[in-house]
Amino acid sequence: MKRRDFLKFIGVGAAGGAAGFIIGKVSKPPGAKLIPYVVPDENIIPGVANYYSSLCTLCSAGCGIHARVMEGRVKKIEGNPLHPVNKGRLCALGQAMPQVTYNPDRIKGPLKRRGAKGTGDYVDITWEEAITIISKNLSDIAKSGSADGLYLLTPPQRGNLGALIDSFLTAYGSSNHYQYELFGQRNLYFANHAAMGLANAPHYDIENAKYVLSFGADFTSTWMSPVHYSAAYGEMRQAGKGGRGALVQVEPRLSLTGANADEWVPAKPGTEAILALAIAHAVVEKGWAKGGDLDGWRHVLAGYKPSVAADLTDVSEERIYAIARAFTHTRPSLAIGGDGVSSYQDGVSGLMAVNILNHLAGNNGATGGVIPNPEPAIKRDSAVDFKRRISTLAADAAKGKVKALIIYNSNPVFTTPVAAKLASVIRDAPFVVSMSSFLDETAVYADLILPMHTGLEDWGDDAPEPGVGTRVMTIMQPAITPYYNSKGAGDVFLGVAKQMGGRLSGLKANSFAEYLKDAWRTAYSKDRQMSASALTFDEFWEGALKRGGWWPKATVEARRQVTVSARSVSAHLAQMPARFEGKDTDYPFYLMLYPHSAHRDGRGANLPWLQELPDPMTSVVWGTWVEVNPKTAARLGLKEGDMAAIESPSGKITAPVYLYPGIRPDTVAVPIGQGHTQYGRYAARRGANPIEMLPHSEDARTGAIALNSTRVKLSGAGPSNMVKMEGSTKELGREIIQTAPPDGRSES
Amino acid sequence: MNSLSLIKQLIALVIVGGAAFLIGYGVNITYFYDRTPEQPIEFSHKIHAGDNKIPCKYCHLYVERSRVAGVPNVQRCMGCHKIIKTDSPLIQKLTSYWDKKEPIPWVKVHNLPDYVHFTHKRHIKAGLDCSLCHGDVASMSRITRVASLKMGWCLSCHEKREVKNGKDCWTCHK
Amino acid sequence: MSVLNSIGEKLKSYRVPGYYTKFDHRWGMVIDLDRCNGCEACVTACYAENNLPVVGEKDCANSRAFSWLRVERYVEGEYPDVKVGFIPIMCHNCAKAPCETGCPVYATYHNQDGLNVQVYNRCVGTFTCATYCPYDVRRFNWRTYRPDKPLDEQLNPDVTVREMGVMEKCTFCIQRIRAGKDNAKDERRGVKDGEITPACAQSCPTGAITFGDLNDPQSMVSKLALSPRRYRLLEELNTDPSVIYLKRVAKDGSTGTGE
Amino acid sequence: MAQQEPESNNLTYKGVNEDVMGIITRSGLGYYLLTGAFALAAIGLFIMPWAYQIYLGQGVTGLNAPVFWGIYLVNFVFWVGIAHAGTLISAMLFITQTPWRRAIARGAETMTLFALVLVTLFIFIHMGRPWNFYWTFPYPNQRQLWTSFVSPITFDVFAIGTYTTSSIVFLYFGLIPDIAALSHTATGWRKALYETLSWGWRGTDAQWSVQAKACMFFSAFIMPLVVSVHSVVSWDFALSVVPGFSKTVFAPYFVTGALLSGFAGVLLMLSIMREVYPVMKKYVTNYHYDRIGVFVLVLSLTWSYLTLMEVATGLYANTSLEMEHLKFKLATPPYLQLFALMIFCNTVMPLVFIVRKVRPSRFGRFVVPVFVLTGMWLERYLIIPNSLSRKFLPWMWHDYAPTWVEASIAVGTLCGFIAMFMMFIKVFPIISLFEVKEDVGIPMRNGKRH
Repeated sequence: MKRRDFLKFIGVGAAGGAAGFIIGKVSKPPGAKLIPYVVPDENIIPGVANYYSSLCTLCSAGCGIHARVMEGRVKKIEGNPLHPVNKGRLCALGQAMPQVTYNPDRIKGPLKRRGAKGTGDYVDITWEEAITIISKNLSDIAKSGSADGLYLLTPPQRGNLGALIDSFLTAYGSSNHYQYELFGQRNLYFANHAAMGLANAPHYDIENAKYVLSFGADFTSTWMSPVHYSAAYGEMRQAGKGGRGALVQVEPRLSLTGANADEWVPAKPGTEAILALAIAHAVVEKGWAKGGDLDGWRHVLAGYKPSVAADLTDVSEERIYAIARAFTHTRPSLAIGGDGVSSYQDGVSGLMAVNILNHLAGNNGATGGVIPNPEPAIKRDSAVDFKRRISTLAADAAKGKVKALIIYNSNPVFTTPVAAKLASVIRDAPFVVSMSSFLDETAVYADLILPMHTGLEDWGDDAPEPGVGTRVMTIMQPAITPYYNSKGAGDVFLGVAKQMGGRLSGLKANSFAEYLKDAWRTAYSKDRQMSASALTFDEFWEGALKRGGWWPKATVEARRQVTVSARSVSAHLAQMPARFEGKDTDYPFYLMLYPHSAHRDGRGANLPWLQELPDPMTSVVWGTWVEVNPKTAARLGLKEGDMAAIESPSGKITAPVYLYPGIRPDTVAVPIGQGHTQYGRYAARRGANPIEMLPHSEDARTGAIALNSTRVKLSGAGPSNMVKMEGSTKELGREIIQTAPPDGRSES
Repeated sequence: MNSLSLIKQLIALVIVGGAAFLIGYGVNITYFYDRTPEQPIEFSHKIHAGDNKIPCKYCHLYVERSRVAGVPNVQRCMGCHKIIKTDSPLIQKLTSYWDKKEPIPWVKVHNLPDYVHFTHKRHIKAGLDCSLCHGDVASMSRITRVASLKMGWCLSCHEKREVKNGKDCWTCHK
Repeated sequence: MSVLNSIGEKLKSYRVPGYYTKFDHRWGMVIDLDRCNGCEACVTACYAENNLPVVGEKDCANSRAFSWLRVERYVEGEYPDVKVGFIPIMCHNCAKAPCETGCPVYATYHNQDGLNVQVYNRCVGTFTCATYCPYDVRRFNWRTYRPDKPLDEQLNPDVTVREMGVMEKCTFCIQRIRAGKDNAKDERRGVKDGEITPACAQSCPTGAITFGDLNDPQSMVSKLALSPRRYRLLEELNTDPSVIYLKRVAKDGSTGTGE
Repeated sequence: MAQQEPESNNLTYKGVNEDVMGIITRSGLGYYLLTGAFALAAIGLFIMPWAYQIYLGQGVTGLNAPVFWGIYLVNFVFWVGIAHAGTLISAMLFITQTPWRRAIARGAETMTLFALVLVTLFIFIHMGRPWNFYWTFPYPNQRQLWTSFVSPITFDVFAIGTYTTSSIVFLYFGLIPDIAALSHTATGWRKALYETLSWGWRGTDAQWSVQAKACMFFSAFIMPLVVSVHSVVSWDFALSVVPGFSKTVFAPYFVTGALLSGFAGVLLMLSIMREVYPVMKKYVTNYHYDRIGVFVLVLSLTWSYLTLMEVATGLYANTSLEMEHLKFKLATPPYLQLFALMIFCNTVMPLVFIVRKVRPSRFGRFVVPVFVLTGMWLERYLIIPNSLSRKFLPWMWHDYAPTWVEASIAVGTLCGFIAMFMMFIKVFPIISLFEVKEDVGIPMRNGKRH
């Protein structure tokens, strides 16, 4: 190589290196930024978490929570350790609360319909416009003299929001506040009221019970107040206080609670009430009953001899006597009637039968039994309105009575059978407002969509139901400033009232927060137990905000004894065994629907954490499945993962088969929760909604939708892509889960 | 040896030049990163901390309580500058942020990767002086980074000061 | 030669993490299987606390779900005598961890708190630790998983978001342990029993999970660990796990799964 | 027993030089097109999918939670095995002065070299973050951190590193006299290359003496490596507690298997080369096939015995862990069929070598080694992902199926191996000139045997 060439290379190399160096300098991406507060918030230290006490709004249990907030963003939800309902614990659904707030599919601002109903074609509007539209429509309706045509559909309201809504409706001139929830326990309220005169749900003292006889109550997973009852279950299992409590579960399909039970009694679907009455019969017959009027009971129970019931229920006579003996001789004992018995067309009867059992064993009002709750501190106008139910709403709509429909935080199109025709009711109503955070199956039919604050952004309060034997009031306070352009429901109603004026001018509060505080002030001044806890209201309010609400320090309350009389009960025992839609020759299987442990009635299906949470009993994720006994499946030639068509007289869905040994061979079970057609990217077009194939059958007394009153047939429908997390569920003697005898001796 | 043909020579030159370019680029972004980035307002630590002897903790509020020291909020700046030197163009820039109620987008000079757990609180409570890591800020008219903030730099100090568990990975990693 | 000497001196200070002779703590967990009802609240709590990504249906089908903590269910018998048992399984933080011997770069090692920790940014992804782990609790970042915006707003800033190609696992919420020790240090005291709770134990509705220092004989875990019902999973492998289970109680000694 | 001498009939120094130089330079366009095709296939099937995998992560593979090691590790172990025959033939047979090694040693060593390239590649391919591979080496660093010397993976780094280095050096030392010889006749860039690489070799007595000593030293040095490297590789598995991995028999089992596959590889390589370059028939004769065949037979029998041991000890243990693992491997389709195929390939097929006539036959030269190689690949597959599919907790049992990326990389690396080999042949003598010449004898004797 020549010298000149060498120099050339050196030159080019140096030039290239320098160019690269300079370009590296110039083209550097901008560095990270430090964004200070303009005005500091005294409560916020960047990098240090704040905890706000609030209320979990994802189910009706009413657990107290702590929201962990850092730099204005919610990071985690934890149970409030002081709260009497959940004692610092929290279920999977509650944990997923931040995913509601930060859900990518949340509606970001008020929307007005542009295209046809159901197409989801909306335009953005401002809140002022939205409030104006509502006010104008409501004024027009009021002017035309049909103020009663305003219908409001919400989940059961227990706090001051319900009070506000009711005063709004009353002032406006409507009485149509429909409170609907699929698992709203209407039958339970009715049965307890009819049998014991209780307006509220009682407290089932599982914690202190030593023998729990549960009729299809999945109380550690979905029923009523699962976290509270799970905590109680945990305590019950401890041998500390007079021995370990036993749990006996009566249900055709093993639920999560059933899986933990000591005994599983797979009674034939529809005959659980007969079994309960047969046990009661045995109790009376053997003279184990407590209380008087034995003749009256003998008369009521005459038709339910264990020997007769054994044939009907598929539970042997000896077993009925054994359960009756254990139930009356283990003290304290407790019978619980859950969704399993109440989900028939005549669900009240089953719950009545359970009430009889508790009465005969002397459990009502006793520690470890059924404890009546005191009156909640927030006085509600009505407990559960049995007159206003889905069928009456549909009937009113058919008569053209519905002029305007406001739906708040509820998705009835998804949670009612197609046969109930709610979709057409909402589609045909002249003016529909949806107050919802998500574009769900119901909101898609609305003329106006008002995005709601989530529970982490809003004010509110709640008196949990069931209570815990004491009075509990929970405050919900905003942990973060609203992430989107949303509003709280209370503020919307107050805003409309302000704009309409006139007859609504009585609702004067500037904001719902103010309304709430005023309501608490009133309660504080009237309620001696409340005012005893602090000197001034401001102190009381500060303390309540800090603690998460108010509840008396002493948890012991005077317990009312309640009795069940034979006469009051006998009127409500009818129709046994339960009726089923579909002939058993054409439709050989009983269909059981139950709430998915995380999605419940479908509300959790848009949260990715919950979609990916394996179902505790099947480990299936991201979809629906149908549980079939392996023997039945073998008979039908179905393998696990095969798609099966499930057909009832009223409809048909397809779902993959999961071979489930914990189900009766004559029963199939499908979880509710999936099968959304709307409701965001994680939920939509995933799995099937089994409610679709139900007939619209209600309990005549309460209007509760009967989920288990259908027979179905099953046929193979090709392969599926069911995703489950489990490899094998056989332990193969590897001693993974070891057991010990009850007395605590270590076992070899 | 013969001189290379023109085309071969060109190709070789392109290769050499390209390689040198890449090396130059790499050397720059690895070793000659910008330690003194330009800030939205030419704030001078020299005037504040040096000449006027304002203590660090007066503005960096959270340094004893949090893992971050905290940049002063705009209100704190305005607390003095409503009165002091209001005619200076830089202060007018500050005031315009305040009037618009906008935060000032300061550029981060001391940045650590996400997988590093560092807390100012612990270091301040151990009695370390700010200048140990941040240099003589009081003499900087534009803030510049003096420490490498690399793992070896952290370790050498932990080693020298015999920090308890100071060389354990999870003391600083997360 | 002086250069070599100085390099030699330097190398002497090089670390071989994990060979502590004295441990400050031994964090451990007692899980009462008689209380556990398998509800999986703990699983979601773990997702929330530790920034676990959601991988979606397709990766789930290939067993790539991220649950550091899973609840296994074992079913014995046929209808109607079906016995079901649940057992939550997370990293057992073994004192003699098989995974630690596998890692060539000390991405996983035993720290002075008796924890089997994972340094995410040190991991090169040889999979050895996960292969050696008898409890199958290690999870791998198969892809770059990022939550859809704005779901990333709830990411816990105390826990890093792991990069693609990195192995990860439960470390008993080590960020909470660190915060707890930090608070105690601020107040110039030791860590109190019950002060530190991992997310799973905190959320557990039935109160099945207890967490604490097994080195402290007065702690709740140490007391529970003396229960006659105690056992440890796959104890025959001599991994000396820090997770202690309490046996499920069978009513008549025959129900319940297993032996 | 009288040894049959190789038939080095009528070979002269000049003839040898010309033959070997001919292999290097005289090839049709077809050969280069084929090389190019393999190289392109390597780029398309290996480099590009690998880039895809590095970009998107290991998620593109079929690996999952319990089965973290799939066919990348299978290929890793497989190619380590292939790399073994080269060393054995070169070093062990060198030390034992076995004469028939001379004509085939260079080819075997070359195969070792390129197999080791793939071995190294597969380590990086299977890593989650291959760009941090250098963290596995102990070097002074600001982190003040050693690597973990108790990790079998670190053993691997050392074992494979040592093995690769010494294999390259050993190959190169043997090449020096040949390169020097070639530099006399070569022209153009080849001449420049050979002159540079021959390091001024002039063939003086001193140089020959040093070269011979060096070769002897490296033979002695590499010989234990044959045993240790694959033992270390087996410890990657055997040092775990996983049922199916944790076997004491693994070290000898893996070494035997490696040698078996290595010999099969050499056998196939020689046969193909002879087809491509008929001139090689002068050097690689039926005698060589006979010898290699005996080796394959003996190794196959040893391997079969150890396989029986592996299964039988599992059965004898009769624990749930071992039984479920064996059930999955031996009685679950498709692994049942694959296991049967493996036994057929590795035990039944090599038995034909009992018949002497079969050893140099076309069947023995082509069909048997292909079967053995397939069988040995299956053996690793049935050990690695299969054991991981059935670990301790049945809940986490999950199966594994490779994806197109893994399959493509497996094929692509094989193409790359072939392409590299074909290119090597075009630059360096694939038959050791000076060693063959030792067989020929000095020219004065005019090629007569003595």
